[in-house]
Amino acid sequence: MTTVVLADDEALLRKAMAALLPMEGDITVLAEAADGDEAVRETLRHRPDVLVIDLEMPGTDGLGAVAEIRRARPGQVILMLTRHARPGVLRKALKLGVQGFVSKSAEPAHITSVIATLHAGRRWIDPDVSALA
Amino acid sequence: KRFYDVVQELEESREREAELAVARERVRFAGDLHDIQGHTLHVVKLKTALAQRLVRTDPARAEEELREIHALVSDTITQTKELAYAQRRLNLTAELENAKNLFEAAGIRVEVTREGDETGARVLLGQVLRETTTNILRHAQATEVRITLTGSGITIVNDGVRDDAPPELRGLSALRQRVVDDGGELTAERRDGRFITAAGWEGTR
Amino acid sequence: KRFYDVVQELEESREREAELAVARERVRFAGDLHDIQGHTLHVVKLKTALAQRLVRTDPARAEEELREIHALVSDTITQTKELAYAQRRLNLTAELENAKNLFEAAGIRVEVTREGDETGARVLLGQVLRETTTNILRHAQATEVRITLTGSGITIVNDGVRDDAPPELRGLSALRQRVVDDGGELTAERRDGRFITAAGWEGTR
Ligand SMILES: Nc1ncnc2c1ncn2[C@@H]1O[C@H](COP(=O)(O)OP(=O)(O)OP(=O)(O)O)[C@@H](O)[C@H]1O
Ligand SMILES: Nc1ncnc2c1ncn2[C@@H]1O[C@H](COP(=O)(O)OP(=O)(O)OP(=O)(O)O)[C@@H](O)[C@H]1O
Ligand SMILES: [K+]
Ligand SMILES: [Mg+2]
Ligand SMILES: [Mg+2]
Ligand SMILES: [Mg+2]
Repeated sequence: MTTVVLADDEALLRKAMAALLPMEGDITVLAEAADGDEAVRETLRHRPDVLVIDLEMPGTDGLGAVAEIRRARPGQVILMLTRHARPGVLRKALKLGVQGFVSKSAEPAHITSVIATLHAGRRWIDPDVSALA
Repeated sequence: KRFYDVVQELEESREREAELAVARERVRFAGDLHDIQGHTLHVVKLKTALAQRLVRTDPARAEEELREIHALVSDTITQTKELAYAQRRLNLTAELENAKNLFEAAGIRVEVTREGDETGARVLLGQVLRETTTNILRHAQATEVRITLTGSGITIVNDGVRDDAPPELRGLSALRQRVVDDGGELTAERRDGRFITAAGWEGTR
Repeated sequence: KRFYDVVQELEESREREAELAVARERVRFAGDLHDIQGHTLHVVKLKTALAQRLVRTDPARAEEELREIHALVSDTITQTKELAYAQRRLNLTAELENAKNLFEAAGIRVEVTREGDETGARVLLGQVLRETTTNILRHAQATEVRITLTGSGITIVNDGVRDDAPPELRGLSALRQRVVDDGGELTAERRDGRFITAAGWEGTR
């Protein structure tokens, strides 16, 4: 079983994802977060196996939250979701040691399997994510 | 290369510059549109996958998901329309600005009257304005141009027209076809040393 | 206005012309995108309303509708991506820059050798570079990458390769087909802990 915290400012997307991930795989969603600050708080509180976090959020965005979480929990496994990574963003995320990138348009089953892959200690980058970086 | 060619080329260059400004504006708007639509598509994809799983196990929630998808898509279509409308208005404003700049650069006085807002929505208005601007720069020795935008069309009048053979329409005739296809009318006439280019749509739009 | 100024202005005008060509391309692209996405939204709206009514009365058909909506939206997102892709990949230099930046961000040393200019024109070279960049980031624990561009092809060598089962080609095999169709050759081999991806075209095309 893999525990996750799910952070995404887009409520519709986040809620659908939170409902789907446990249906698709052996996943428990410990908490949801609607912005970067909440993502930091919930991750430090729940210590999930994997933090699944949206790259594009207002305020403290995904990158900002990841940087802060890294300081408190250097080993936190992180999967970034992105709709359209702007040039340079993937680069910054790589520098922060994010283990995985998946496109938001990926099938839920795919996202579930990537979560399992990261939990098993491996990395994953969706080809279309790195191509667009 | 003779000096005349250089001047000619320069004139074309100014037109290109004008077109570039409009194109830039369009690209920016297209980005906004793409963002809104793209976002909705992603949400719909995920929520459809969810609804699919719920049809048998929890029909009430499946229906709720479908209601939400429907509302979201309707909203997006409305927003898209509003944005497209705003874009066309802005394009026309940019188009008008360009025409003014071109005329002023050529030492031609310009007078713009903009009555009524609705006209902003017509893509074809901008095209008529552009074709006419080019025509004036190319075919007339104009000293003065009057542009009038009303709720139902555009009229452009220029002086400095030679009174030789009646004009044979080329660019204007292609444009007229497009205007007619869009339910409007385009006229081009020479009268008392002036040239009047007008496109109109009956009723209020 | 002195002649020199005119010439100067002309030069700038040529640059604007180039920019305009790109802008026109973008506008066209944005229009395509808008059409594709807008059309999908309308269909989704209709089909969602239908599915909503079917959930209770005919769940099997409701599921079928949902499958179709899902497939349509997926297709549209894919098309959108492909279009955006084609847009962004204007030239090989940008592609190369992107690859360098990505490698450097991942702590991988990069060495680029560029011999001969003609290669800049080949869209496929950019695609090979992109696929290989992705492959290195995904499949290798590389510390060093060497990229060589010649007049007739590209070679990319990386270290950090696991020596397990021989690789089963997927992305690379699709790409090889395109290279072969274009009269070239693509090879991918693992040797002494290195992976060598190379695409070449005989002669100077
Ligand atoms: N505003 C104007 N002032 C003076 N003459 C004009 C004006 N507009 C059009 N004409 C005359 O009408 C003719 C037809 O114009 P039209 O735009 O249809 O074709 P064109 O400008 O000659 O060719 P094209 O538009 O294909 O470059 C012109 O050649 C010119 O003689
Ligand atoms: N640069 C490389 N370094 C190390 N291993 C590589 C490299 N390129 C390819 N491979 C190996 O070769 C395999 C095939 O690569 P290929 O690009 O054809 O498919 P893929 O990357 O696995 O899938 P896809 O490209 O469809 O996402 C990879 O799975 C990997 O094992
Ligand atoms: K998108
Ligand atoms: Mg977001
Ligand atoms: Mg003309
Ligand atoms: Mg690959």
